[in-house]
Amino acid sequence: MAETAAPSSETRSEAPEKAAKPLTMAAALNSAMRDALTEDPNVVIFGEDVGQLGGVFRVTSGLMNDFGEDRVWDSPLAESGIIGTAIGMAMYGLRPVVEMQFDAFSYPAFEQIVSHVAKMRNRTRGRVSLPIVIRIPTSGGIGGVEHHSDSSEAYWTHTPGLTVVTPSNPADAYSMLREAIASDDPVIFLEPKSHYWVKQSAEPAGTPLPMNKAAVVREGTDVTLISYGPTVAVALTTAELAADEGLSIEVIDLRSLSPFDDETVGASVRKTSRAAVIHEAAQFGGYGAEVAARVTEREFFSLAAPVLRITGADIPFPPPLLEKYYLPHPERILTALSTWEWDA
Amino acid sequence: MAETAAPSSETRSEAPEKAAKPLTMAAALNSAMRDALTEDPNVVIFGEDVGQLGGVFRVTSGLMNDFGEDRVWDSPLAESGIIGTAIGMAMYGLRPVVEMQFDAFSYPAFEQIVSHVAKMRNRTRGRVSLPIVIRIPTSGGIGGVEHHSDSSEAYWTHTPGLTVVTPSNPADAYSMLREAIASDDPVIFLEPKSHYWVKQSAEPAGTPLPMNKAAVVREGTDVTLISYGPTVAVALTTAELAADEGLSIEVIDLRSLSPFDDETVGASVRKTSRAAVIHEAAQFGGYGAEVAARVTEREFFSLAAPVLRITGADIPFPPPLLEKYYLPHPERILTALSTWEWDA
Amino acid sequence: MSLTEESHAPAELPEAEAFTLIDADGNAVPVQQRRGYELPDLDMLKELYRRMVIARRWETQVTALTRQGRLSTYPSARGQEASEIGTVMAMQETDWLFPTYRDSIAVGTRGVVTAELLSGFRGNWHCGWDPNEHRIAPQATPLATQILHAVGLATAAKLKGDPIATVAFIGDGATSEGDAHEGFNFAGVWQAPTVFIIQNNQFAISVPIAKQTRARMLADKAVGYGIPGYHVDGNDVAAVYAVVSEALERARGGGGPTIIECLTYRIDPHTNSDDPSRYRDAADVEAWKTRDPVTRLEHYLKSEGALDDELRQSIEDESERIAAAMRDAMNQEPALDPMELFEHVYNEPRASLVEQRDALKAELDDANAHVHTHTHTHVEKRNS
Amino acid sequence: MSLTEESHAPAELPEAEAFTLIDADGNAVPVQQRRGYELPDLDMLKELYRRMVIARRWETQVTALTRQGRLSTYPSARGQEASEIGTVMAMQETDWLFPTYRDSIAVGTRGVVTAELLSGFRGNWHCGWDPNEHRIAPQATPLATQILHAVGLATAAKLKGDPIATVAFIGDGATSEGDAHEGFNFAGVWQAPTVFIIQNNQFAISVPIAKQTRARMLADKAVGYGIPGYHVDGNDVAAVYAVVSEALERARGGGGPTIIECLTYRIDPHTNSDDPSRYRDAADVEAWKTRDPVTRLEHYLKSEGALDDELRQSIEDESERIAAAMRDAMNQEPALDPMELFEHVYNEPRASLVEQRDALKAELDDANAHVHTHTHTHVEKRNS
Ligand SMILES: Cc1ncc(C[n+]2csc(CCOP(=O)(O)OP(=O)(O)O)c2C)c(N)n1
Ligand SMILES: Cc1ncc(C[n+]2csc(CCOP(=O)(O)OP(=O)(O)O)c2C)c(N)n1
Ligand SMILES: [Mg+2]
Ligand SMILES: [Mg+2]
Repeated sequence: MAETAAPSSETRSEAPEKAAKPLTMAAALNSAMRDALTEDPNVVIFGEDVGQLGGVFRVTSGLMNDFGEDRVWDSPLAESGIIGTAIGMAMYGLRPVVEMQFDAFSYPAFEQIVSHVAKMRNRTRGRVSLPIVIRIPTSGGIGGVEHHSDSSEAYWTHTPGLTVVTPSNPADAYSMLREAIASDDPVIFLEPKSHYWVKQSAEPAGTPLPMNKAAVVREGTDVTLISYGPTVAVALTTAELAADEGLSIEVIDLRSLSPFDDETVGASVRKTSRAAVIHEAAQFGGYGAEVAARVTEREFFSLAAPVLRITGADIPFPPPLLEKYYLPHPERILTALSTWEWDA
Repeated sequence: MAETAAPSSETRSEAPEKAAKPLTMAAALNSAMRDALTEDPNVVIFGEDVGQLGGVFRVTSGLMNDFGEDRVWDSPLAESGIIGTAIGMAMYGLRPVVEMQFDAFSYPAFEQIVSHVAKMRNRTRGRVSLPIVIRIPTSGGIGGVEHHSDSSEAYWTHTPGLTVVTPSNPADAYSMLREAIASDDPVIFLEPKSHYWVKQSAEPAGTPLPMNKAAVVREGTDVTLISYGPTVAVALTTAELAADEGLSIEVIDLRSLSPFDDETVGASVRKTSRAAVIHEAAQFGGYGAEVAARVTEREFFSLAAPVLRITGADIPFPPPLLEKYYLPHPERILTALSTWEWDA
Repeated sequence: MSLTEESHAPAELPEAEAFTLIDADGNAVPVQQRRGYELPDLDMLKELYRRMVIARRWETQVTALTRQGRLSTYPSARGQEASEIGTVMAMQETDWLFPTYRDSIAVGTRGVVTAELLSGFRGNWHCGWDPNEHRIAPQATPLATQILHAVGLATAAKLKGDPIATVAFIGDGATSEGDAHEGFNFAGVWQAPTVFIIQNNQFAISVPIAKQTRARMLADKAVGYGIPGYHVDGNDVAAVYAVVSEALERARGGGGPTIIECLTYRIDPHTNSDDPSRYRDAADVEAWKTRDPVTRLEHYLKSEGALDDELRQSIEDESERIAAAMRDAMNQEPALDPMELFEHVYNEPRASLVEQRDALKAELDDANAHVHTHTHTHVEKRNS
Repeated sequence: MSLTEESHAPAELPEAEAFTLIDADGNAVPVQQRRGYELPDLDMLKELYRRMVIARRWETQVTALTRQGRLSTYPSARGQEASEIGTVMAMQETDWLFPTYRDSIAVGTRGVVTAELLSGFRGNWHCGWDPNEHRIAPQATPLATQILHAVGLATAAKLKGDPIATVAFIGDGATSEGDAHEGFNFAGVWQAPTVFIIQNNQFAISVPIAKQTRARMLADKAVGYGIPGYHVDGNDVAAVYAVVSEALERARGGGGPTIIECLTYRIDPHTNSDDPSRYRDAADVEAWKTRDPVTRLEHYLKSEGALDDELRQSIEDESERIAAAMRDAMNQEPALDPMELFEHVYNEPRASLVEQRDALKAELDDANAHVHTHTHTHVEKRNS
């Protein structure tokens, strides 16, 4: 059930040697874990199918073979058990990197994540930190069957104590996963599954941006499009199309969902005076609500129009054959922007 | 651990006969279940301690005795099991009313609620409805120890397929619980635990407002304060204090968190041109974000100032001795309102 | 009535050896090894054979179509036909089935037609059939969750006094989930008329059973719930049918739940997109093929003179017809109405969903009106 | 090294009769009933006695203070002292304890001082001690969750080659949770050095054990995980100490986990605010008091001549001193700094939390500045 969009077998077995030139996001993530395993003996990786198989998306391919079964292994099939044991391991000095196979299959671990992972440091007055990374292949766009395309970010970002990040490209995937593993705070690491196999030749330029900073991935003057994970590509395409019409869109890739980079976003909105946020998850109470609310709170008098939300509808993620009607796309975004009273 | 603020023993055993004059919210809820059990043989009640004990807050007091153990009973201690079996029962025509002892103890049932309760009707193309009511004593204010004061509404309201309501007074508690039990949609029924024992002599006036409508509980002209559940009382006190200062606050009790009553809220905001939302839950990605975002989307050009959020901080709910610093209170709300540029 | 009794069940270990009636070579085991069970009669065995042949042919066809891209994904039960078919053939019409994604052939054997059955795997609406009509719940993907539904429905029936039982399929891997425990436990405590069929096909995707449990076998879990547990040769449809029939009768008669572990093997990949060469030896697969459920029953029926060439041919012809019909059904493009996405989320209509539906409708109308032009041309930056 | 082995454990049913070394009357059971265990030596028994007396006195004092409103809530372990103390006294300093809310006396016996121990129940910071210093995790409230932490920590130690074990307490009711299952199962599969102590005090708040499981006893659950299971008289500290000691040694030596059910009884209400008269007979409580763990050991020690009046008095004096110190500790108002609320949520500082902290600071400063005036007087409606 789990592998609707598995890669071709050549790509699968590819476990690249170095991080400098990642080709796909899956390869970049694999490199990040490989390098972390090499550098820090306390890093361990476990979860469902992450060992022998290398994960249903092959992101951990080759790691068990290369580092041995006491560093990378297949656990019993129980998500609460995976998170719960990771907590105990972290208390003893390990740095577990665990995988939830899909967003919806992290829900059995909800209590362990919300009541323990997120709160342990606080309840012990800072004495016990939990350096755990919870990797989740997130969102839709691959024609996954039921329960395989959820976007769970709003559940995690509302939970104090969690850090939530999501890369949109291979270079970020590498540097952000390294930083997440190095962080003493627990990190929910959302990997846009539709991007695993998109190749991107771009090399990371210079020092990578810290994990908690947003990036302006395209500059513009008229509108700020706020995107993250799988919607960054959509925003960039939208900006491209809009440029033809003379509309200059600045695209922000949030990268970090919690904390939120108010500075970068605020600066952009003060420049453009208009903002819209795009995500796949349902709109009601979605992450975009927080973005709209806080941008409005902070930049109300710079805003020429309300912050728009172009998101999934308030329905369960649709069946594969209908997902195109649900996912935000450039035409829909441009139509939404056109509802603003531009001459107001 | 579960009974920090249990009532005095006289109040406990009180299981009032009729709904007309409920004295406390606990009594009103008890009446609602009693009447539903009487009128519909398909209504059943089960959960942890809801039978013999009558629940740790005594809300189901007397029901097992009066209706028998095949209508009201104590289940094994497992929340996912409670929700999962309620689903099967609902598929066979029963109308289960189940209790999660506290918000945080609903988290083990998160998968059953989000992946099944919320989605069953949709995935079966409307053929299988799940008339389940999930009662949760919610929020803080009673000095509960760790994990006993969470406000979980943002998790549920972001989940399409769920209806989420919360009463703020005994009369609503009765009518809304009756309506929730009668509804063919699954309902998350959040009971502000700090209000269980507050007596309110007010009798419901005329036909009760439908569960999905917000109520204007105090009229005003200058500011719309949007509240729900435990914060309605806080909003009303705030309005009282503000009146002394010549500030006229309109207070809205949302009652229904999902769906959201855009009409009632919109009408108020168009009148006052200023709005603030109050809740106990953490601010980031909290329910107030949705309120702020959608009010701004819809009423941007009526708004003289950004919608404010006066909420819990982005920290885990504090220990009892510190909760007063966390919970929104009238002074804090008035201070927040004073940050608006009133002469802008 | 109270669901729970004060008395607890006596503890008994299940027999270690998987129970078999017809062995891998197609011979009936000696009567003294039958543990008091009867072989199903020849008519039933022929029917079980017919259903397994049809199911395998049908599923082979589905797998082929999936390879051609006509389905989003498909998890095949090849090799598990005895567990799947033996179980559902033991059920009465009024019993309810709670299947997983793995159990399409069980659903089909209970009468759901291909177009409805494969709706979800084609990428259309998740559950294509009416659960109430067939008394079959939607196929569950979130592992182990469905067994609680089965226990709940069974308990509701018990409370209403209806003499029916429910059957829940669950995989070996899924027994590690918390919900498996809660399901077994609620069933024990409430004495729910539910029969749990653990299909131990020895893998959870790539993870072998040795990494799921340290127990001698999964049937041993029954002890911890005070429930009778059975370890059955899941490739012997006669044994499966006999043990499940008995358990269902016990359940319907008020005797409570049963856990039955069917020891079998997943011959095909986990789904079409899985690559088992990464985690298991082809030799193991070959070894398990010698224990094939269909071949062994064929041998037995032949040896009993109950399956001549004519009957065999007619069953094969029937299978081909069904496979062909199935292919045709899959060649028909499913009717898709995006507006329906908003229809079933709630019973109570919601203004906000109507707004969202209307917005999609406008978008699609607009796209139709502007075919070949960009819909975004009306975005005009008039100011700023 | 791999955490899992191909071999599975043989299945064995635990002995039905709860294992006792010193019976309810304070007599040692005959050697042939000791199942090969030795009675702890008299020095150890005296120490166990001393610790139990102190614990009971201390807890009586806590309960009294709770009634006076000095604690938010308190769940007493009265009657369970043998399980609590017998277990932690069997532990080594390097072993880790994972307690629940019920197990304050176990935490105290391991050396956490009252002020730190009762922090959470007083309404102050949840965990008052340094878990790393004492090798004691915070007391867990979300039921059964802690056993997974115990298994994780044990597994980490195993991976690092440290010969330590972990002990997880869990209640009878909590065994119904999915996490109980996952904890037992992961421990079995990974052969984690964890000893699970199920304190079957026969109630989960108001719900009796008969409504939690249909199994003969909770120790039977061990079978389903391929783990050794023991059923122990949880009011006999000698038996608890002996069986837990053995299990811990096995765990530290690489022999994997153990499940030990301690059969006991919660004499006090669930917490101070519970009303047990709603769900159980006072007579049951009285009956269980005749099996009291402290009295029975006192009888035994006296009959062995190991407890004279002088020693008894000195232990009582010590208990009184500790209770008095405890009262004093509780009379000191805890130092509270609301600013600390923002300090521990993350390691990495967050701008938004600093903003929120500063806002609270300003609010408090303002309130201090305007004591007796309303802080909201500066809300002026200047326009609109
Ligand atoms: C809660 C949950 N976690 C993870 C998955 C992803 N997943 C789908 S099938 C599968 C393996 C299940 O193995 P098993 O229970 O043995 O059943 P089988 O596929 O062998 O029939 C996994 C891990 C899921 N569907 N649900
Ligand atoms: C997940 C979860 N659900 C519910 C509760 C509320 N609760 C606190 S204690 C308790 C009863 C626990 O009984 P048991 O496990 O037997 O332990 P005991 O209190 O008897 O020591 C319940 C239901 C909780 N703390 N956690
Ligand atoms: Mg399997
Ligand atoms: Mg108990």
